[in-house]
Amino acid sequence: MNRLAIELPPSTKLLAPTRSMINAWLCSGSAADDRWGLIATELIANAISFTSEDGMILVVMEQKSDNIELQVSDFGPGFDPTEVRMAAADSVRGRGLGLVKALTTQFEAVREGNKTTIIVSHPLP
Amino acid sequence: MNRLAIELPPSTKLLAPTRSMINAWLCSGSAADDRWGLIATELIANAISFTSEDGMILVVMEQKSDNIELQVSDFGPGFDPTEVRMAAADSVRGRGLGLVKALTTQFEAVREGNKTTIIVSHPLP
Amino acid sequence: MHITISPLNDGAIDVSLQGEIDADNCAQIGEHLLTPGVESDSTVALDLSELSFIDSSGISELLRVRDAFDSAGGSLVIVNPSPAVRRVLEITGVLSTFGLS
Amino acid sequence: MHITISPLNDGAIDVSLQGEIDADNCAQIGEHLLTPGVESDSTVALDLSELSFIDSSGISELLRVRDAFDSAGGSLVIVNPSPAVRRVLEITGVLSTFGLS
Ligand SMILES: Nc1ncnc2c1ncn2[C@@H]1O[C@H](COP(=O)(O)OP(=O)(O)O)[C@@H](O)[C@H]1O
Ligand SMILES: Nc1ncnc2c1ncn2[C@@H]1O[C@H](COP(=O)(O)OP(=O)(O)O)[C@@H](O)[C@H]1O
Repeated sequence: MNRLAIELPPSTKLLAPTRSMINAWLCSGSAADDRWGLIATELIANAISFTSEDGMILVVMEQKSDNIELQVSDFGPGFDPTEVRMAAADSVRGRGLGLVKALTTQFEAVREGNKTTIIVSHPLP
Repeated sequence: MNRLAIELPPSTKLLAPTRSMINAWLCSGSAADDRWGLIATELIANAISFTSEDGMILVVMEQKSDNIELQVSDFGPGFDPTEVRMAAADSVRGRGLGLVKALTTQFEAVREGNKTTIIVSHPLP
Repeated sequence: MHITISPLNDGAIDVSLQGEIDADNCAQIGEHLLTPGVESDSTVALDLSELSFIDSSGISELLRVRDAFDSAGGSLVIVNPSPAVRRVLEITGVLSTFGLS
Repeated sequence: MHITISPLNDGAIDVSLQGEIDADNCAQIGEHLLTPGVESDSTVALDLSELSFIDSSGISELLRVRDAFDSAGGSLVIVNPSPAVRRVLEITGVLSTFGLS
Protein backbone atom coordinates (compact mmCIF):
# COMPACT_ATOMS: atom_id res chain seq x y z
CA MET A 1 0.00 0.00 0.00
CA ASN A 2 2.96 2.27 0.74
CA ARG A 3 2.28 5.89 0.08
CA LEU A 4 0.04 7.99 -2.11
CA ALA A 5 1.12 11.59 -2.68
CA ILE A 6 -0.68 14.15 -4.81
CA GLU A 7 0.27 17.72 -5.63
CA LEU A 8 -2.74 19.48 -7.10
CA PRO A 9 -3.88 22.95 -8.12
CA PRO A 10 -6.65 24.55 -6.01
CA SER A 11 -9.66 23.36 -8.03
CA THR A 12 -12.76 21.82 -6.46
CA LYS A 13 -13.08 19.77 -9.69
CA LEU A 14 -10.28 17.61 -8.31
CA LEU A 15 -12.12 16.70 -5.08
CA ALA A 16 -14.11 13.78 -6.50
CA PRO A 17 -11.20 12.21 -8.46
CA THR A 18 -9.00 12.56 -5.36
CA ARG A 19 -11.60 10.59 -3.39
CA SER A 20 -11.59 7.86 -6.08
CA MET A 21 -7.81 7.81 -5.95
CA ILE A 22 -7.75 7.49 -2.16
CA ASN A 23 -10.42 4.79 -2.14
CA ALA A 24 -8.58 2.79 -4.82
CA TRP A 25 -5.33 3.17 -2.88
CA LEU A 26 -6.97 1.96 0.36
CA CYS A 27 -8.57 -0.94 -1.54
CA SER A 28 -5.31 -1.94 -3.18
CA GLY A 29 -4.06 -2.50 0.37
CA SER A 30 -7.42 -4.12 1.27
CA ALA A 31 -8.23 -1.41 3.82
CA ALA A 32 -11.40 0.07 2.27
CA ASP A 33 -12.75 2.63 4.72
CA ASP A 34 -15.01 5.40 3.50
CA ARG A 35 -13.96 7.86 6.21
CA TRP A 36 -10.84 8.95 4.31
CA GLY A 37 -12.66 10.26 1.26
CA LEU A 38 -14.66 12.58 3.52
CA ILE A 39 -11.69 13.66 5.63
CA ALA A 40 -9.60 14.44 2.54
CA THR A 41 -12.48 16.31 0.89
CA GLU A 42 -12.94 18.55 3.95
CA LEU A 43 -9.23 19.29 4.38
CA ILE A 44 -8.56 19.88 0.68
CA ALA A 45 -11.65 22.13 0.34
CA ASN A 46 -10.33 24.23 3.25
CA ALA A 47 -6.85 24.32 1.71
CA ILE A 48 -8.36 25.42 -1.62
CA SER A 49 -10.13 28.36 0.01
CA PHE A 50 -6.81 29.61 1.43
CA THR A 51 -4.80 29.12 -1.80
CA SER A 52 -4.43 31.57 -4.66
CA GLU A 53 -5.32 30.41 -8.16
CA ASP A 54 -1.72 29.69 -9.15
CA GLY A 55 -0.88 27.96 -5.87
CA MET A 56 -0.80 24.28 -4.99
CA ILE A 57 -1.91 21.81 -2.37
CA LEU A 58 -0.10 18.72 -1.17
CA VAL A 59 -1.89 15.55 -0.09
CA VAL A 60 0.09 12.65 1.38
CA MET A 61 -1.44 9.42 2.63
CA GLU A 62 0.62 6.76 4.24
CA GLN A 63 0.20 3.57 6.19
CA LYS A 64 2.27 3.75 9.38
CA SER A 65 2.12 0.36 11.12
CA ASP A 66 -1.58 -0.04 12.00
CA ASN A 67 -2.54 3.56 11.27
CA ILE A 68 -3.40 5.53 8.20
CA GLU A 69 -1.99 9.04 8.27
CA LEU A 70 -3.15 11.86 6.01
CA GLN A 71 -1.36 15.18 5.60
CA VAL A 72 -2.86 18.10 3.67
CA SER A 73 -0.65 21.15 3.17
CA ASP A 74 -1.27 24.57 1.74
CA PHE A 75 0.80 27.74 1.47
CA GLY A 76 -1.87 30.17 2.63
CA PRO A 77 -1.90 32.46 5.68
CA GLY A 78 -2.23 29.62 8.19
CA PHE A 79 -4.70 29.12 11.02
CA ASP A 80 -5.99 32.17 12.83
CA PRO A 81 -6.77 30.83 16.34
CA THR A 82 -9.56 33.38 16.90
CA GLU A 83 -11.18 32.45 13.59
CA VAL A 84 -10.96 28.74 14.37
CA ARG A 85 -12.56 29.28 17.79
CA MET A 86 -15.31 31.44 16.31
CA ALA A 87 -15.98 28.90 13.55
CA ALA A 88 -16.19 26.04 16.06
CA ALA A 89 -18.66 28.01 18.20
CA ASP A 90 -20.77 29.15 15.23
CA SER A 91 -23.88 27.22 14.24
CA VAL A 92 -23.31 27.59 10.51
CA ARG A 93 -19.53 27.27 10.39
CA GLY A 94 -16.95 24.85 11.72
CA ARG A 95 -18.62 21.71 10.42
CA GLY A 96 -15.68 20.74 8.22
CA LEU A 97 -13.05 20.41 10.91
CA GLY A 98 -15.77 19.13 13.27
CA LEU A 99 -16.31 16.17 10.93
CA VAL A 100 -12.58 15.60 10.50
CA LYS A 101 -12.02 15.55 14.26
CA ALA A 102 -14.97 13.21 14.82
CA LEU A 103 -13.57 10.73 12.27
CA THR A 104 -9.93 10.67 13.38
CA THR A 105 -8.07 9.83 16.58
CA GLN A 106 -5.24 12.30 16.08
CA PHE A 107 -5.47 15.82 14.71
CA GLU A 108 -2.61 18.29 14.50
CA ALA A 109 -2.08 21.59 12.68
CA VAL A 110 1.56 22.45 11.94
CA ARG A 111 3.01 25.66 10.53
CA GLU A 112 6.52 25.45 9.02
CA GLY A 113 7.68 28.56 7.19
CA ASN A 114 4.82 29.46 4.85
CA LYS A 115 3.44 25.92 4.81
CA THR A 116 0.34 24.96 6.78
CA THR A 117 -0.18 21.23 7.28
CA ILE A 118 -3.04 19.39 8.89
CA ILE A 119 -1.97 15.91 9.99
CA VAL A 120 -4.64 13.40 10.97
CA SER A 121 -4.46 9.72 11.69
CA HIS A 122 -6.73 6.83 12.52
CA PRO A 123 -6.26 3.07 12.95
CA LEU A 124 -6.84 0.73 10.01
CA PRO A 125 -10.31 -0.83 10.14
CA MET B 1 -3.89 24.59 -14.29
CA ASN B 2 -0.27 24.51 -13.13
CA ARG B 3 0.96 21.06 -12.29
CA LEU B 4 -0.47 17.76 -11.20
CA ALA B 5 1.96 15.32 -9.57
CA ILE B 6 1.10 11.88 -8.24
CA GLU B 7 3.30 9.35 -6.47
CA LEU B 8 1.53 6.02 -6.45
CA PRO B 9 2.18 2.38 -5.57
CA PRO B 10 2.30 -0.10 -8.50
CA SER B 11 -1.37 -1.13 -8.48
CA THR B 12 -3.50 -1.35 -11.63
CA LYS B 13 -6.46 -0.38 -9.39
CA LEU B 14 -5.11 3.17 -9.52
CA LEU B 15 -5.21 3.42 -13.34
CA ALA B 16 -8.87 4.48 -13.62
CA PRO B 17 -8.78 7.03 -10.76
CA THR B 18 -5.57 8.48 -12.22
CA ARG B 19 -7.40 8.98 -15.52
CA SER B 20 -10.25 10.77 -13.70
CA MET B 21 -7.72 12.94 -11.93
CA ILE B 22 -5.94 13.86 -15.16
CA ASN B 23 -9.20 14.58 -16.97
CA ALA B 24 -10.44 16.79 -14.09
CA TRP B 25 -7.10 18.59 -14.05
CA LEU B 26 -7.23 19.22 -17.82
CA CYS B 27 -10.86 20.39 -17.48
CA SER B 28 -10.04 22.72 -14.63
CA GLY B 29 -7.76 24.48 -17.10
CA SER B 30 -10.44 24.09 -19.82
CA ALA B 31 -8.24 21.85 -21.95
CA ALA B 32 -10.28 18.63 -21.99
CA ASP B 33 -8.52 16.19 -24.31
CA ASP B 34 -9.09 12.46 -23.95
CA ARG B 35 -5.68 11.50 -25.32
CA TRP B 36 -3.94 12.02 -21.98
CA GLY B 37 -5.96 9.44 -20.06
CA LEU B 38 -4.87 6.82 -22.59
CA ILE B 39 -1.23 7.93 -22.72
CA ALA B 40 -0.96 7.94 -18.92
CA THR B 41 -2.67 4.54 -18.66
CA GLU B 42 -0.19 2.97 -21.10
CA LEU B 43 2.89 4.49 -19.47
CA ILE B 44 1.80 3.76 -15.91
CA ALA B 45 0.83 0.17 -16.79
CA ASN B 46 4.33 -0.32 -18.23
CA ALA B 47 5.92 1.27 -15.18
CA ILE B 48 3.85 -1.02 -12.92
CA SER B 49 5.13 -4.13 -14.69
CA PHE B 50 8.74 -3.07 -14.01
CA THR B 51 8.16 -2.09 -10.36
CA SER B 52 8.34 -4.36 -7.31
CA GLU B 53 5.33 -4.49 -5.00
CA ASP B 54 6.83 -2.07 -2.46
CA GLY B 55 8.08 0.34 -5.13
CA MET B 56 6.54 3.51 -6.45
CA ILE B 57 5.76 5.36 -9.64
CA LEU B 58 5.85 9.09 -10.27
CA VAL B 59 3.46 10.86 -12.62
CA VAL B 60 3.90 14.56 -13.36
CA MET B 61 1.74 16.56 -15.72
CA GLU B 62 2.43 20.14 -16.51
CA GLN B 63 1.35 22.83 -18.91
CA LYS B 64 4.43 24.38 -20.54
CA SER B 65 3.32 27.35 -22.66
CA ASP B 66 1.07 25.76 -25.34
CA ASN B 67 2.09 22.17 -24.61
CA ILE B 68 1.06 19.58 -22.10
CA GLU B 69 3.99 17.51 -20.86
CA LEU B 70 3.64 14.19 -19.05
CA GLN B 71 6.46 12.41 -17.25
CA VAL B 72 6.10 8.88 -15.87
CA SER B 73 9.02 7.53 -13.83
CA ASP B 74 9.77 4.14 -12.34
CA PHE B 75 12.77 2.67 -10.55
CA GLY B 76 12.94 -0.59 -12.46
CA PRO B 77 15.71 -1.98 -14.70
CA GLY B 78 15.17 0.58 -17.45
CA PHE B 79 14.68 0.09 -21.18
CA ASP B 80 16.42 -2.82 -22.86
CA PRO B 81 16.93 -1.58 -26.45
CA THR B 82 16.78 -5.11 -27.88
CA GLU B 83 13.50 -5.78 -26.06
CA VAL B 84 12.00 -2.51 -27.23
CA ARG B 85 12.99 -3.26 -30.83
CA MET B 86 11.58 -6.79 -30.61
CA ALA B 87 8.35 -5.54 -29.04
CA ALA B 88 7.90 -2.92 -31.76
CA ALA B 89 8.43 -5.53 -34.49
CA ASP B 90 6.16 -8.12 -32.83
CA SER B 91 2.54 -8.43 -33.89
CA VAL B 92 1.21 -9.06 -30.39
CA ARG B 93 3.49 -6.70 -28.43
CA GLY B 94 4.54 -3.09 -28.66
CA ARG B 95 1.03 -1.68 -28.93
CA GLY B 96 1.36 0.37 -25.72
CA LEU B 97 4.27 2.57 -26.75
CA GLY B 98 2.94 2.48 -30.32
CA LEU B 99 -0.24 4.21 -29.10
CA VAL B 100 1.71 6.67 -26.97
CA LYS B 101 3.94 7.65 -29.88
CA ALA B 102 0.96 8.01 -32.23
CA LEU B 103 -0.75 10.38 -29.78
CA THR B 104 2.18 12.64 -28.91
CA THR B 105 4.55 14.89 -30.85
CA GLN B 106 7.55 14.35 -28.57
CA PHE B 107 8.67 11.12 -26.94
CA GLU B 108 11.82 10.66 -24.91
CA ALA B 109 13.10 7.96 -22.53
CA VAL B 110 15.62 9.16 -19.94
CA ARG B 111 17.64 7.12 -17.47
CA GLU B 112 19.08 8.98 -14.46
CA GLY B 113 20.66 6.79 -11.80
CA ASN B 114 18.08 4.08 -11.12
CA LYS B 115 15.17 6.19 -12.36
CA THR B 116 13.59 5.58 -15.76
CA THR B 117 11.43 8.41 -17.07
CA ILE B 118 9.32 8.61 -20.18
CA ILE B 119 8.66 12.21 -21.16
CA VAL B 120 6.00 12.94 -23.75
CA SER B 121 4.43 16.17 -24.87
CA HIS B 122 1.75 17.39 -27.21
CA PRO B 123 0.20 20.80 -27.98
CA LEU B 124 -2.95 21.89 -26.18
CA PRO B 125 -6.05 21.27 -28.27
CA MET C 1 -24.66 14.62 -8.80
CA HIS C 2 -27.99 13.98 -10.46
CA ILE C 3 -31.25 15.49 -9.29
CA THR C 4 -34.77 14.22 -10.05
CA ILE C 5 -37.76 16.43 -9.24
CA SER C 6 -41.23 14.84 -9.27
CA PRO C 7 -44.11 17.18 -8.44
CA LEU C 8 -47.03 15.30 -6.86
CA ASN C 9 -50.61 16.58 -7.27
CA ASP C 10 -51.15 18.01 -3.75
CA GLY C 11 -48.36 20.64 -3.76
CA ALA C 12 -45.90 18.08 -2.45
CA ILE C 13 -42.67 17.39 -4.34
CA ASP C 14 -40.51 14.27 -4.32
CA VAL C 15 -36.88 15.10 -4.96
CA SER C 16 -34.10 12.56 -5.27
CA LEU C 17 -30.37 13.31 -5.24
CA GLN C 18 -28.02 10.71 -6.72
CA GLY C 19 -24.25 10.46 -6.79
CA GLU C 20 -21.88 12.61 -4.77
CA ILE C 21 -22.13 16.14 -3.36
CA ASP C 22 -19.12 18.21 -2.39
CA ALA C 23 -17.92 21.82 -2.58
CA ASP C 24 -17.66 21.52 -6.35
CA ASN C 25 -21.33 20.88 -7.06
CA CYS C 26 -23.35 21.60 -3.88
CA ALA C 27 -24.66 24.91 -5.25
CA GLN C 28 -26.67 22.92 -7.80
CA ILE C 29 -29.11 21.85 -5.06
CA GLY C 30 -30.28 25.43 -4.50
CA GLU C 31 -30.14 26.20 -8.21
CA HIS C 32 -32.60 23.38 -8.91
CA LEU C 33 -34.89 23.81 -5.90
CA LEU C 34 -34.94 27.54 -5.19
CA THR C 35 -36.17 28.64 -8.59
CA PRO C 36 -39.45 30.13 -9.86
CA GLY C 37 -40.30 26.68 -11.28
CA VAL C 38 -40.61 25.21 -7.76
CA GLU C 39 -43.26 26.70 -5.43
CA SER C 40 -41.42 27.96 -2.36
CA ASP C 41 -44.21 26.85 0.00
CA SER C 42 -43.99 23.26 -1.22
CA THR C 43 -43.69 20.19 0.98
CA VAL C 44 -40.46 18.62 -0.19
CA ALA C 45 -39.44 15.02 0.53
CA LEU C 46 -35.76 14.69 -0.32
CA ASP C 47 -34.79 11.08 -1.02
CA LEU C 48 -31.08 10.54 -0.31
CA SER C 49 -31.02 6.75 -0.65
CA GLU C 50 -28.88 6.98 -3.79
CA LEU C 51 -26.61 9.75 -2.59
CA SER C 52 -23.34 7.99 -1.83
CA PHE C 53 -21.34 10.97 -0.56
CA ILE C 54 -21.94 14.34 1.08
CA ASP C 55 -19.50 16.71 2.78
CA SER C 56 -19.98 19.71 5.09
CA SER C 57 -20.56 22.09 2.19
CA GLY C 58 -23.39 19.82 1.02
CA ILE C 59 -24.88 19.85 4.53
CA SER C 60 -24.69 23.66 4.61
CA GLU C 61 -26.44 23.87 1.24
CA LEU C 62 -29.19 21.47 2.38
CA LEU C 63 -29.73 23.61 5.52
CA ARG C 64 -29.88 26.78 3.43
CA VAL C 65 -32.46 25.25 1.07
CA ARG C 66 -34.48 23.86 4.00
CA ASP C 67 -34.51 27.32 5.66
CA ALA C 68 -35.72 28.91 2.41
CA PHE C 69 -38.70 26.52 2.17
CA ASP C 70 -39.37 26.90 5.89
CA SER C 71 -39.55 30.68 5.80
CA ALA C 72 -41.84 30.61 2.75
CA GLY C 73 -44.34 28.38 4.54
CA GLY C 74 -43.11 25.15 2.97
CA SER C 75 -41.00 22.36 4.41
CA LEU C 76 -38.18 20.01 3.49
CA VAL C 77 -37.51 16.63 5.09
CA ILE C 78 -34.97 13.96 4.21
CA VAL C 79 -36.15 10.42 3.58
CA ASN C 80 -34.06 7.27 3.32
CA PRO C 81 -30.53 8.65 3.68
CA SER C 82 -27.84 6.20 2.56
CA PRO C 83 -25.60 4.95 5.42
CA ALA C 84 -22.74 7.30 4.40
CA VAL C 85 -25.06 10.32 4.31
CA ARG C 86 -26.78 9.38 7.59
CA ARG C 87 -23.37 9.23 9.28
CA VAL C 88 -22.54 12.79 8.19
CA LEU C 89 -25.99 14.09 9.23
CA GLU C 90 -25.50 12.38 12.61
CA ILE C 91 -21.99 13.71 13.30
CA THR C 92 -22.96 17.25 12.29
CA GLY C 93 -26.00 17.00 14.57
CA VAL C 94 -28.63 17.92 11.99
CA LEU C 95 -30.66 14.68 11.80
CA SER C 96 -33.68 16.17 13.60
CA THR C 97 -33.48 19.43 11.60
CA PHE C 98 -34.33 17.31 8.56
CA GLY C 99 -37.11 15.34 10.22
CA LEU C 100 -34.99 12.26 10.91
CA SER C 101 -34.24 10.51 14.16
CA MET D 1 -16.56 -2.50 -16.82
CA HIS D 2 -19.97 -4.06 -17.19
CA ILE D 3 -20.71 -6.92 -19.58
CA THR D 4 -24.13 -7.93 -20.91
CA ILE D 5 -24.49 -11.26 -22.73
CA SER D 6 -27.69 -11.89 -24.72
CA PRO D 7 -27.88 -15.27 -26.51
CA LEU D 8 -30.08 -15.09 -29.61
CA ASN D 9 -31.92 -18.20 -30.86
CA ASP D 10 -29.73 -19.05 -33.88
CA GLY D 11 -26.42 -19.63 -32.05
CA ALA D 12 -25.56 -15.96 -32.33
CA ILE D 13 -24.75 -13.94 -29.21
CA ASP D 14 -25.04 -10.21 -28.66
CA VAL D 15 -22.49 -8.98 -26.15
CA SER D 16 -22.20 -5.42 -24.92
CA LEU D 17 -19.29 -3.96 -22.94
CA GLN D 18 -19.92 -0.80 -20.94
CA GLY D 19 -17.59 1.51 -19.03
CA GLU D 20 -13.80 1.40 -19.18
CA ILE D 21 -11.31 -1.38 -19.92
CA ASP D 22 -7.67 -1.24 -18.88
CA ALA D 23 -4.97 -3.54 -17.51
CA ASP D 24 -6.87 -3.80 -14.23
CA ASN D 25 -10.01 -5.42 -15.59
CA CYS D 26 -9.35 -6.59 -19.17
CA ALA D 27 -9.09 -10.24 -18.12
CA GLN D 28 -12.80 -10.15 -17.29
CA ILE D 29 -13.64 -10.19 -21.01
CA GLY D 30 -12.14 -13.66 -21.48
CA GLU D 31 -13.50 -14.83 -18.14
CA HIS D 32 -17.03 -14.01 -19.25
CA LEU D 33 -16.83 -15.14 -22.89
CA LEU D 34 -14.42 -18.09 -22.89
CA THR D 35 -16.35 -20.25 -20.43
CA PRO D 36 -18.32 -23.48 -20.77
CA GLY D 37 -21.51 -21.36 -20.57
CA VAL D 38 -20.78 -19.77 -23.95
CA GLU D 39 -20.52 -22.06 -27.02
CA SER D 40 -17.07 -21.57 -28.51
CA ASP D 41 -18.38 -21.81 -32.10
CA SER D 42 -20.82 -18.95 -31.54
CA THR D 43 -21.20 -15.91 -33.77
CA VAL D 44 -20.50 -13.04 -31.40
CA ALA D 45 -21.45 -9.41 -32.11
CA LEU D 46 -19.64 -7.24 -29.59
CA ASP D 47 -21.34 -3.88 -29.09
CA LEU D 48 -18.82 -1.27 -27.93
CA SER D 49 -21.04 1.80 -28.26
CA GLU D 50 -21.08 2.26 -24.49
CA LEU D 51 -17.43 1.48 -23.89
CA SER D 52 -15.86 4.86 -23.18
CA PHE D 53 -12.24 3.74 -22.76
CA ILE D 54 -9.94 0.93 -23.89
CA ASP D 55 -6.15 0.64 -23.70
CA SER D 56 -3.65 -1.68 -25.41
CA SER D 57 -4.18 -4.44 -22.84
CA GLY D 58 -7.89 -4.36 -23.65
CA ILE D 59 -7.11 -4.61 -27.37
CA SER D 60 -4.84 -7.60 -26.70
CA GLU D 61 -7.56 -9.30 -24.70
CA LEU D 62 -10.16 -8.69 -27.44
CA LEU D 63 -7.75 -10.19 -30.01
CA ARG D 64 -7.15 -13.22 -27.77
CA VAL D 65 -10.89 -13.79 -27.35
CA ARG D 66 -11.52 -13.28 -31.06
CA ASP D 67 -8.81 -15.84 -31.91
CA ALA D 68 -10.36 -18.37 -29.52
CA PHE D 69 -13.79 -18.10 -31.20
CA ASP D 70 -12.15 -18.15 -34.62
CA SER D 71 -10.21 -21.35 -34.02
CA ALA D 72 -13.31 -23.12 -32.62
CA GLY D 73 -15.31 -22.35 -35.76
CA GLY D 74 -17.07 -19.31 -34.34
CA SER D 75 -16.48 -15.63 -34.96
CA LEU D 76 -16.37 -12.28 -33.17
CA VAL D 77 -16.98 -8.89 -34.74
CA ILE D 78 -17.23 -5.46 -33.16
CA VAL D 79 -20.29 -3.34 -33.80
CA ASN D 80 -20.78 0.34 -33.07
CA PRO D 81 -17.49 1.24 -31.37
CA SER D 82 -17.63 4.55 -29.48
CA PRO D 83 -15.40 7.29 -30.99
CA ALA D 84 -12.71 6.78 -28.30
CA VAL D 85 -12.63 3.01 -28.88
CA ARG D 86 -12.64 3.37 -32.68
CA ARG D 87 -9.61 5.68 -32.41
CA VAL D 88 -7.63 3.05 -30.48
CA LEU D 89 -8.68 0.25 -32.89
CA GLU D 90 -7.60 2.47 -35.77
CA ILE D 91 -4.19 3.46 -34.38
CA THR D 92 -3.38 -0.13 -33.42
CA GLY D 93 -4.37 -1.24 -36.93
CA VAL D 94 -6.91 -3.88 -35.90
CA LEU D 95 -10.15 -2.40 -37.30
CA SER D 96 -10.43 -4.98 -40.08
CA THR D 97 -9.50 -7.86 -37.76
CA PHE D 98 -12.75 -7.12 -35.95
CA GLY D 99 -14.87 -6.77 -39.08
CA LEU D 100 -14.81 -2.97 -39.14
CA SER D 101 -13.66 -0.57 -41.82
N1 LIG E 1 -6.09 25.39 5.55
C1 LIG E 1 -6.49 26.35 6.41
N2 LIG E 1 -5.77 27.50 6.56
C2 LIG E 1 -6.15 28.47 7.42
N3 LIG E 1 -7.25 28.38 8.19
C3 LIG E 1 -8.02 27.27 8.08
C4 LIG E 1 -7.68 26.21 7.19
N4 LIG E 1 -8.62 25.25 7.32
C5 LIG E 1 -9.50 25.68 8.22
N5 LIG E 1 -9.15 26.90 8.69
C6 LIG E 1 -9.84 27.71 9.73
O1 LIG E 1 -10.65 26.83 10.49
C7 LIG E 1 -12.00 27.30 10.51
C8 LIG E 1 -12.95 26.12 10.57
O2 LIG E 1 -12.92 25.40 9.37
P1 LIG E 1 -14.13 24.43 9.01
O3 LIG E 1 -14.42 23.59 10.20
O4 LIG E 1 -13.79 23.72 7.76
O5 LIG E 1 -15.40 25.36 8.84
P2 LIG E 1 -15.69 26.61 7.92
O6 LIG E 1 -14.81 26.48 6.71
O7 LIG E 1 -17.14 26.46 7.63
O8 LIG E 1 -15.39 27.84 8.77
C9 LIG E 1 -12.13 28.13 9.24
O9 LIG E 1 -13.14 29.10 9.36
C10 LIG E 1 -10.75 28.76 9.12
O10 LIG E 1 -10.67 29.92 9.93
N1 LIG F 1 8.92 1.43 -17.83
C1 LIG F 1 9.63 0.58 -18.60
N2 LIG F 1 10.83 0.08 -18.17
C2 LIG F 1 11.53 -0.77 -18.94
N3 LIG F 1 11.14 -1.19 -20.16
C3 LIG F 1 9.98 -0.73 -20.64
C4 LIG F 1 9.15 0.16 -19.90
N4 LIG F 1 8.05 0.45 -20.64
C5 LIG F 1 8.18 -0.25 -21.78
N5 LIG F 1 9.33 -0.97 -21.79
C6 LIG F 1 9.83 -1.83 -22.89
O1 LIG F 1 9.20 -1.46 -24.09
C7 LIG F 1 8.58 -2.57 -24.71
C8 LIG F 1 7.34 -2.14 -25.44
O2 LIG F 1 6.32 -1.72 -24.52
P1 LIG F 1 4.82 -1.66 -24.98
O3 LIG F 1 4.76 -0.94 -26.28
O4 LIG F 1 4.02 -1.10 -23.88
O5 LIG F 1 4.40 -3.15 -25.34
P2 LIG F 1 4.43 -4.49 -24.48
O6 LIG F 1 4.36 -4.09 -23.04
O7 LIG F 1 3.25 -5.22 -24.98
O8 LIG F 1 5.73 -5.18 -24.85
C9 LIG F 1 8.31 -3.53 -23.55
O9 LIG F 1 8.25 -4.85 -23.99
C10 LIG F 1 9.52 -3.31 -22.66
O10 LIG F 1 10.63 -4.06 -23.09
